[in-house]
Amino acid sequence: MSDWFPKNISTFGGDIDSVFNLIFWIVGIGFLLGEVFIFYALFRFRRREGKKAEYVNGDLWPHVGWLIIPAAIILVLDLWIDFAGAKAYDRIKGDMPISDVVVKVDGKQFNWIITYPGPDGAFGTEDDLILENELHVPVNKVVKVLLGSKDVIHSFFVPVLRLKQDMLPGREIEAWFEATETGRYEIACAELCGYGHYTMRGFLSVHSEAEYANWLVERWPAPETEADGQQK
Amino acid sequence: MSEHGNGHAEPTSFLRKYVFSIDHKVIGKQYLFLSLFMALFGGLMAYYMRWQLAWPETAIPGAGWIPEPMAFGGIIPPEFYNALITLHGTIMVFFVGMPLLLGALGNYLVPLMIGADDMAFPRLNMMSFWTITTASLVLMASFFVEGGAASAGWTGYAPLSADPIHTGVGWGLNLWIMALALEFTSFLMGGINFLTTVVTMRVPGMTMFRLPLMVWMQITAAVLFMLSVGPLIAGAILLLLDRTVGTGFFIPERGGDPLLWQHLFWFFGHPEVYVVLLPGLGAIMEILPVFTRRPIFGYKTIVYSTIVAGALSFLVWAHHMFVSGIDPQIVMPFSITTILISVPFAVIIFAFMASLWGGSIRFTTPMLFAIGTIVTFIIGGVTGIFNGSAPVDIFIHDTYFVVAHFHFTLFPDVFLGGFAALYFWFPKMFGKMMNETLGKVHFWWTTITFNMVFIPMFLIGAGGHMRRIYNPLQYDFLKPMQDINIFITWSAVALLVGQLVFIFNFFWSMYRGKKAEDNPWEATTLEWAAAPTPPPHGNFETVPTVYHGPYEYSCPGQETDWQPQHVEKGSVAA
Amino acid sequence: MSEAIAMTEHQPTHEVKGRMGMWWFLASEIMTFGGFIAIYVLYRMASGGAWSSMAEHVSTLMGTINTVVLLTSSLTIVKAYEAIDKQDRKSAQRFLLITLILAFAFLGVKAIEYATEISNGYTPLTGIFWSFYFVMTGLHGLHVVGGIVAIGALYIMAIRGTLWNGTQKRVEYIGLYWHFVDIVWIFLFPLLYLSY
Amino acid sequence: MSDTGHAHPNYVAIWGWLLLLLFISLGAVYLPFSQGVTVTFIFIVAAVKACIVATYFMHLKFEESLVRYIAIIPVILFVIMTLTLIPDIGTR
Repeated sequence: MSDWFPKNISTFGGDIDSVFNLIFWIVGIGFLLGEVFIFYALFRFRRREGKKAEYVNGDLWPHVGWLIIPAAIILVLDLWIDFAGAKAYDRIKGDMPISDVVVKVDGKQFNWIITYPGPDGAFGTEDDLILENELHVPVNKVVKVLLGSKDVIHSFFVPVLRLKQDMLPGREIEAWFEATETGRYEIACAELCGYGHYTMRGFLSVHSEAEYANWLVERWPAPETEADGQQK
Repeated sequence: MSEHGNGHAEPTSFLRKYVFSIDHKVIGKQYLFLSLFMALFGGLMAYYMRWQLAWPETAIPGAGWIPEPMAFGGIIPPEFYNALITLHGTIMVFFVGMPLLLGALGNYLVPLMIGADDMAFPRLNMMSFWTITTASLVLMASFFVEGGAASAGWTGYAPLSADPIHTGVGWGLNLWIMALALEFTSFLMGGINFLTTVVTMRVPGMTMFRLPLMVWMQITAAVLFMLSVGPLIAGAILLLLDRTVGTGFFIPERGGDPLLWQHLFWFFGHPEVYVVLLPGLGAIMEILPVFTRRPIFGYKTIVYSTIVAGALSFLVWAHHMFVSGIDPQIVMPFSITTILISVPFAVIIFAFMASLWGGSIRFTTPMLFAIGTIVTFIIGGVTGIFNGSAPVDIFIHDTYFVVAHFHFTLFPDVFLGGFAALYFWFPKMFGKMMNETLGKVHFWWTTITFNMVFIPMFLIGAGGHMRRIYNPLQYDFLKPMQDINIFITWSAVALLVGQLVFIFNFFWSMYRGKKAEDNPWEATTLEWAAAPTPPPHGNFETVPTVYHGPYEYSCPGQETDWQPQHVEKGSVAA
Repeated sequence: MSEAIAMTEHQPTHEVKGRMGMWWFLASEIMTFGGFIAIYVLYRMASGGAWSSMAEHVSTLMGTINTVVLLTSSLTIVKAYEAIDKQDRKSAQRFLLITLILAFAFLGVKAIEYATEISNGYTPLTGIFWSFYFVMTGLHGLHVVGGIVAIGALYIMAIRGTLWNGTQKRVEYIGLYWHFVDIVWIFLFPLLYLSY
Repeated sequence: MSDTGHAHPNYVAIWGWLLLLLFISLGAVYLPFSQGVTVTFIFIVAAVKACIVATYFMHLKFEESLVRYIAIIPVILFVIMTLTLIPDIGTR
């Protein structure tokens, strides 16, 4: 079913997709077995003349067979899913990898305010660059996004990156991604934020390294051409 | 001054008998009509939303009557769309699901099933009905105040809901909060009543483990509701003060914390899902034994599973908030409890399967709906695993995958289960049989179109289609899915139109239906076996005594294949 | 005693139903006040001590007086219940009256307190501590008002002599409610008046 | 003659204990302990007071077990809720 997913261009997107597929196969097979069983039972035990239903007398062993063993199987499968999920989750939300680029993204009714720290690597200084709805990042680099909001709760959702994170006013939440393909992709708001919620569309431009360097030079024509913000 | 069991005399005036009645059967029917009436509104709103999603910003057929500024010649603006999503959710959960399954079925059935002549507090019962009626009026009135109705989603996340400047909605949202508060009050009164009734008014011999499972489900639901709603009432008071007085409990600039509202909402919201779910499953548990002609499999196991699920439901709420910025440390524990909650529900489903096996199944309309509920509910159950897995939820949170998932749990439960219950208990309630042919047409039409609406939603959800989007054509990556959106809309129209069959059948049968016998389904529980049809004021002519469990069908060595609870079994042949 | 057995089987008297209903009601009330207290505690933790400067301005003296008043009223209503149990109508009536007076005294002190604070410029909008202070004590005050209505009704019934035809058990249920209001105050007092 | 089926404890003595505890917690505020210790102490005292009221004035001591569960389960739930929210709200 993950064929339906949008293209994945993020390093951790594959982890999410594979957990999805794992769950899909586990519950898909379980679901089919269950439904086939129900329809078979309905057919086989339909009402027929002269055939009386079997009484349930509450013996232990039928209980074990019908309820306890299947429930135990479900429990084992649950734990399997949990462990697979925990692994993927830890990769995404656990320790953050060392980032090459830091960008601040703030939600505002109904725009994305994207702030680059500039060559000095610090926010709130004069060389900050503020863009609306345009996020530019280099390919194959770890990008740290600092998510915040100016008014209500928004949600930073980049389908191709499998990245979604709510942005809360009054807090700064860190997220990261590493894009593996260049191109221009859409950013969407995933949390209802008012009447213009549906118009809150932004763009993620993933540049090749050379292109990104050019882009930086265009923005900051100063002598310093080092990739911005050598931070960790 | 009698709040006494059979103390109150039968009223004679019209007002006392049908309007301000304190008879639990009349109140149950009042709840039924209220919930069906509100369901019409909820359905109409769904239709407007679906049309807007399929053909954005075009005039919606049948929306021309909506006055400005809600709609302009049938074209709805985003503000009104947001009001529709908010009110659709609120109405369907709080004003259809709960009144139908707890209010109507609970009120009508619980006293009859335990052999009581009425609820423990009949006047309180009447008050709870009129409170929710007031709440419904307040909610509908909120459309007509300046600024329009609440438009912050049925979850009302702060600070969008906490300050009118964010939405432009003024009193509409205040009224929404008040309507919810009244609704909560109503069901708190109802919950106190149910629990007290079941604890104190069972007939002799009706031990807790001889209660029909419906009663177990009702009281578990009541306990869950009463224990979970308190913090949200506190939160709602604070939210209302934020909006009206100008305090800042949920507004970060004034020292508040918007995340707290989400915690309070979902601390209530998750148990609330089971509050709605359990009575629907309870109806299925009553119907299955009757039409398989064998006892339900694993009665006690079902009861214990329900209690375990109920207890666990208090420990899973943060799974609604995996991407909302909560501490990652608490995400995995919640993910684990969430996925574990599938175990008790799986046990209940396995018990249903085992109950079918070895039965002698009669495919009547209620039975068809019951089976339909189980078959579709399984889809809702298994798709919950996807949402419960924290990494997967990062992607599918707030997409149509979630929308499809919860409609696959609540629709089978509230509507398919509710229809099963109505077709099943209609003869007892109104003394007439419903038409079987129309019922079967209704069943097939409803289940098929329902699946046509919501299965494609899983696909577009997996494609990343966000929920609560006014116009999906804004996004390039959603444009290829527009054909599916149109398909969903046509299916939804078909689903809604199909309900006319039910409405016709319901009213036609009430007047023209075949007269029902006391126990047309040959059932064993007290409401069928011991009470006349329809039950008189006071329910039972003589107080029944209960001798065995509720589902004694096809007992070996008995003459008939059903032994009513109040009739002692004959000598069992060795 | 045989009546007691019969009622648990089928025909419950008021007593069992009323007490059970009241306890279920209190359970939901515990969760509501618990919600308020939880929110308050969490916010106060998050503020990192910044509230202490605001909390200094509440009147611990009046809070203490009110605690004593409420604790005493709890005593008097339970004495009323005891008196009813012992068929002592006269002292039951007297204890109800004392409870009622104490409840009014509580509201009176509260009113003075509110007036002083507001005139000193501490309103619900002064800061989040004061918002909590007014909301929580206000809601508690509303519960006291509700208690006054209920106890007042009982007292009027006692004067008229209608409290004794099987309805005297209501003193017990209202008493349960009143003790609950007392318990809420037992927690509000250190939360609002002592933790600075 | 009593028809409640349980004895009445000496309510005035209990009231005395409650007042004593009240003044102990008042006095604790003026003792030279750190704020954490004081706050912990006065809340323990408050919990004890609440338990005394519930046990004797609300006669939980004489009630059947169901009523005790009705009283205790909400308290447990609300404590669980508060503790769970500490990482999110309490230490934001």
